[in-house]
Amino acid sequence: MKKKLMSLLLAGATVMSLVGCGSSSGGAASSDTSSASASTEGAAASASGDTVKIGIFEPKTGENGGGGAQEELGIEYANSVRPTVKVGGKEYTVQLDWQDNQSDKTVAATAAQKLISDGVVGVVGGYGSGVCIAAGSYFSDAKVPAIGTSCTNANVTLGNDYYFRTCYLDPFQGKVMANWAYDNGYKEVATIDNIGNEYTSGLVKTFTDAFTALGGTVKDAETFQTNESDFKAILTNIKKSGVKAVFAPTDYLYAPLLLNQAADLGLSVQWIAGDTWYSNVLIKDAGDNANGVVADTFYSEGGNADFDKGFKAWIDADSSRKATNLDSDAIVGNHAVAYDAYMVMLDAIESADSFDGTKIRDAIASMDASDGFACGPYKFDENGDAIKNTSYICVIKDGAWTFQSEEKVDN
Amino acid sequence: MSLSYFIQQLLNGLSLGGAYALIAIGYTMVYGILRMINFAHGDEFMMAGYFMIYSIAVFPWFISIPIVIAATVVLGVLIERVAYRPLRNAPRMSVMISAIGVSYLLENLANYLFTAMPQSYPQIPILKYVYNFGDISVSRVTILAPVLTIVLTVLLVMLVNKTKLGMAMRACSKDQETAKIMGIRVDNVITMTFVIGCALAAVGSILYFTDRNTVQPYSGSLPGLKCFVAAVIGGIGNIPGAVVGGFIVGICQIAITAAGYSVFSDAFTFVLLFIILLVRPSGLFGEKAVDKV
Amino acid sequence: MKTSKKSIRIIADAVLVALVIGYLALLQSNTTAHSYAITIIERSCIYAVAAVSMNLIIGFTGQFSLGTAGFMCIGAYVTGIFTIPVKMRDQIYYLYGMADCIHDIKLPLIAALALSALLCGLIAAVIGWPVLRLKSDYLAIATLGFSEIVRAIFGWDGLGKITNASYGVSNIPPFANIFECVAICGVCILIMSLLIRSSYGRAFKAVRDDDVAAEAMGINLFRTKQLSFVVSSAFAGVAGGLLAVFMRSAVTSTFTVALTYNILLMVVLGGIGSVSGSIIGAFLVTGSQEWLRFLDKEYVFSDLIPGLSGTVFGSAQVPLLRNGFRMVIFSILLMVVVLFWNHGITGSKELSWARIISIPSVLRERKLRKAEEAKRREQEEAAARALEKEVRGQ
Amino acid sequence: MSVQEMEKRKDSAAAEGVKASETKSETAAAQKKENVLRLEDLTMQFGGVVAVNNLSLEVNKGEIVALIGPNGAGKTTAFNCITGVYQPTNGRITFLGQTLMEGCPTGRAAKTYAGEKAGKYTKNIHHSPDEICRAGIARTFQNIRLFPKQSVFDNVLVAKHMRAKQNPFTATFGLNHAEEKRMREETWALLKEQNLDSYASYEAGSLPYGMQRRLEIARALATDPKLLCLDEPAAGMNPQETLDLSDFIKKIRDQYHLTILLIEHHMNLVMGISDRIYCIDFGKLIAKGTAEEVANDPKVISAYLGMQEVV
Repeated sequence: MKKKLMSLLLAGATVMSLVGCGSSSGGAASSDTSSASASTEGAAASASGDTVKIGIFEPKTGENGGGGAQEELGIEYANSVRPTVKVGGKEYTVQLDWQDNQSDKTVAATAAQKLISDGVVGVVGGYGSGVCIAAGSYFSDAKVPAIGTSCTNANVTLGNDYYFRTCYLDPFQGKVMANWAYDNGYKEVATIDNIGNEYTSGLVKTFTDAFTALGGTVKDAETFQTNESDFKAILTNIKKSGVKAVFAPTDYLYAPLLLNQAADLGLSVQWIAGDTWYSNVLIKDAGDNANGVVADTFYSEGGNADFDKGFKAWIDADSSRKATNLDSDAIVGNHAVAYDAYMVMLDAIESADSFDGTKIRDAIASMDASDGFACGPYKFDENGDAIKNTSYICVIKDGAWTFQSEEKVDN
Repeated sequence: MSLSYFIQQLLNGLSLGGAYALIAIGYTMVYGILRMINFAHGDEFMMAGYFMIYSIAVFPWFISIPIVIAATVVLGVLIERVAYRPLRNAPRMSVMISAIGVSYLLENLANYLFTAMPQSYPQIPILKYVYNFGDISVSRVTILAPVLTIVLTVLLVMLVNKTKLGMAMRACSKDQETAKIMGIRVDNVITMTFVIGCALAAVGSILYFTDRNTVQPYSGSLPGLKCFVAAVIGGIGNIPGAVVGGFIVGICQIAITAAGYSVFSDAFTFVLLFIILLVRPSGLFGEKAVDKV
Repeated sequence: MKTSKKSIRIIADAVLVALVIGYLALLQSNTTAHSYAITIIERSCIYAVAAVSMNLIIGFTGQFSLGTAGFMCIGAYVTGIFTIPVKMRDQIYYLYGMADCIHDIKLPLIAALALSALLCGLIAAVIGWPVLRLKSDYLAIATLGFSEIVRAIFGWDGLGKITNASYGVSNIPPFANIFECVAICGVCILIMSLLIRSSYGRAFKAVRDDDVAAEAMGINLFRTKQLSFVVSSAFAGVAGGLLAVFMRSAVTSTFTVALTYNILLMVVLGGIGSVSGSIIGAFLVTGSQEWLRFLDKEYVFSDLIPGLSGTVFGSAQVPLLRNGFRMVIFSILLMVVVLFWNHGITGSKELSWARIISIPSVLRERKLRKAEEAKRREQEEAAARALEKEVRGQ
Repeated sequence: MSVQEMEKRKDSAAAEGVKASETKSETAAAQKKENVLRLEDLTMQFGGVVAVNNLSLEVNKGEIVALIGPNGAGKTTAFNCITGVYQPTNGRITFLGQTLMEGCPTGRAAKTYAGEKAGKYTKNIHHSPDEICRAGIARTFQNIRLFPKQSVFDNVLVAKHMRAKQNPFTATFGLNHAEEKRMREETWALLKEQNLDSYASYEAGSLPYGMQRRLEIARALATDPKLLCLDEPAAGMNPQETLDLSDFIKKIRDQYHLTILLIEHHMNLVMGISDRIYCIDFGKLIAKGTAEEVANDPKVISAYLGMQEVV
């Protein structure tokens, strides 16, 4: 009996895998034909019929799944605002091709190649510098331009002609936070670094450089490993050092842990973080302990009234969207940069008037546009980074993010 | 190094060690009787964390705690029935692979059911009350963890040494075949072992996660391995040994992290394992075994 | 008779190899269009090397070592460090600066892989000395621990000048073409299977089946286990190096316990103690993890069955399909195999043409045997009933 | 290869010489024979239990010597000391003049030592079972230990591994072609001699019990031993099979110029084939001599009768 059940199950599995196989080979075939048509027509790289594919390279799962979800909302909204693109006088419907990079560098490579073989004309995303660095060379090899959303590590675009980004960089962000800390009277701080996380380590390094240049001292530099959940030992060390402020630009999932465990240990300091902490999850998970946390962000609600209004209406129109946004219609920086990345891509395709990767790339590189963005204008430097000099400092007050100040630093 | 700093770190270590000790007991008991590493034990502990999140959404905490314990016990017994019992006479490697498979399944299941996002663990006010002694602040759960661990261990040792069930357990760990002949229902004894192990893991999970605030699908795997190491350090099959091992592992981990070598906080546990296996393969309190040819 | 059979086998092998090469050439002819297929094949091949190397120690020598991920980590870093272009190095090591002594050393891929293998082999020889004396379950936990220690060492910022800590090395040059990857993997697997078929391979199996008897046959237990462990680890290192080239980066977070479990899944699914099984397992697991991606997507019924879009039913969610479901299916499959079909796909025997051809007859035989068994049982039962009657009657 | 063969030839020639010069073995004559195995004051203690106590024993070239004794007398423990599974607590084992094992109680064992002749031996020499097998002592097991899932042929072939001239590199890349061929041919020859060749491709575990015994002995022979130790070879056999076995043992002794040490319960078998018999009880030697001498020894009788009501 057991054996029979077993063989049934296996048969089922085989059939499923065969079906999957069939469908995947079907997909390959269709991309074959599209590439064949591309070679004959020479115009459209991968636009078949009336649609054109744009790849979305975001983490849906893994440690950065939450951030990825918010950026997806931004992109989906942008897509709903501008569902078509005009090339050669013809309207093409933009089809979004989602690939989950699972916040994992190994999967990132596969996801990138899947996008390439799906024949996307450009890629938007993603959240987290590590996965973008891992995927970057695949995009450049295939000559598919990519626009990063909130991957702030310098190495994403450095040496990669096809990667751009709409957010600012860690050195900038580090300087902003160092300035803020120093200006607000914190001359001695502690830092918390997540070893192995490009984003955190890059920020801690640039912050430390900038902060010591200003004349402050980093009294205690603590580190922890990815997936750590017990911060009591390092928090006790910080408590011993007697600093009044802690710079902890970790991935947001560590934020509530740090805050709550600090409260347990009676450690009351000013928490300073990077853009990742600017998330509503933090307020939900850390409750009262989150009050007073300072973080910077790419965009603060109120910066662009049109965008705010449209986005809120779009979020409120669908309960599942709202659920993804943690049952609120609050706007965070990731929504805005993701929205902008999509818009930049479409603008570039239209100005290149082609689906050819190299042409689109050149169009992005020479772009200088200011309309239709959430936090524009956009102009890219020789590395492919958006030239930005403004960051928004926000603080959690009474259980909500509130805008505090605008910091400008010239690179 | 000031005294208050030292005490604070020691308390951190003891509370972590307490939770580890409770999980390590489960490993040591199962190993003692079945001679297998229950790789899934760490994940049962993780599932207990999720059970708490979902039960506290409906019930007050004093009802939730028994529910969590009961649910974890049911899960553990179910795993034993489905994944281990059919392999009772199979080679040891198959059983171990089965255990790894269950661990893999539980992690993926948690990933599927509860998403990979870390979920915040309910803060039970009565456990989170913070005491302040001068420079030292301690939450109640930090103090409770080692105390509760020791009380439960004493009770468990009494159960093993004084009761009929305990006698049956000891008999089974010595020789299952003979125990069977003596009229002991080996399967029932094994089930009881899993019941006790899982109940303690559930208690351990409450202590551990209350201190750490979040649960995610993989938060059980590494602590699980460490707790097995703790059991080996104490001498596998020896309950007080597992507790001592748990405290050693917990305190070492805190000490390493506090010293600034957080990179090695997990690895050091395994370094300890290597040392103990080289110097005293039977653990601190274990008995030496002689092989028969 | 014998020779003709042999020549048929050779022809069949040749045809198979030709087909594979032809297919690969087809893929290589348009890498952009086929990049996804190329990815899957390269990844499968690399995992096949890792799976065969794990099978060598677990399946053929009976030592339950779970250190594969650790050795892969070493191999990945070594290969990565020595193959990244010199001019990229300062950029990659921007946090620590690369140590001068290795800064300008760039090796060809093969040399870097050989170096990884050598280093992994050496390390395996050193740690094998204490570890291989342990019983199976201690061995498992100790090797798992070893791989965590390796991860910690490579992630340690103290060695940042060499390893770039856990930020890992990136921008590793990719494979020149799909043949390079497949050929290297093929050679690795070939070497391992030759070893398994040699006198030493027989000694491995003897140790696996009964270590006391093997020792009494003059087989040095420790040296045999060590040989297997060293070779297995060296090839795990090569697999790690290949994986690094494939991913174009090497980071410690890739080489967790989960990777070891994943490879174990391939070994178990394919058949413990079978090289061909491991290869099939690697391809099946890697391939179907991609094919079954549709399980991870949410669908409403109208997406799947056209014509339902207007109805209430059409807008309902297809139950169960949600992110993560694919992996649940996988783990259930693993459990099913472990519990009910513990031989895996090929069992402990190698797949051969003769075996493939004989599948129908074997199945028929099995059916016959089952029928016979049922008949016999029936007879026995009848006899028992008769006896019972007799006893009752008395 | 040729060197080895020459050695073998020399050995066999020597053995034949010995045999030719002596008449059928008698106890007195045995003294003159070349000594193969010698146990001196062998003591093995597990915790508080002295399993083997002060056992001295000699086996000479070409002899069949039996070690008998009631259940739990320590026979297998003595065997395991000889074959390197245990390190003796006290005493010495020499094989062809070479000290294989020597033990003296040290550490905690010294305090609790309950055997005799403490202090006579001062060294701890240990050889692992494989080294002992390499030296020329092959053994079988009380409960047959074949590799049940492997073929009969492979079971024997694996025993050839030890003496093959190869290294992992040459073996992997087939550079030891001649050696591999020799191993296979020798294995075939051995299987033919033992009438097992028709079962060569069978799984060893599927053979009938008696044949498994024969296979185990064949496997032991494949290691080219000088001394063959048989641990209860007749266990589980019926009288006819036992009779066959005693012929078989004699035959292989002559054919392979072996010396044989066996442990056995079956008195018929032991009495029929043994040149000399040692009887132990509770680890101690209680009688030695020819079959007749031992069979009539009152201590032996009481040891057996004391243990069992019916012999």
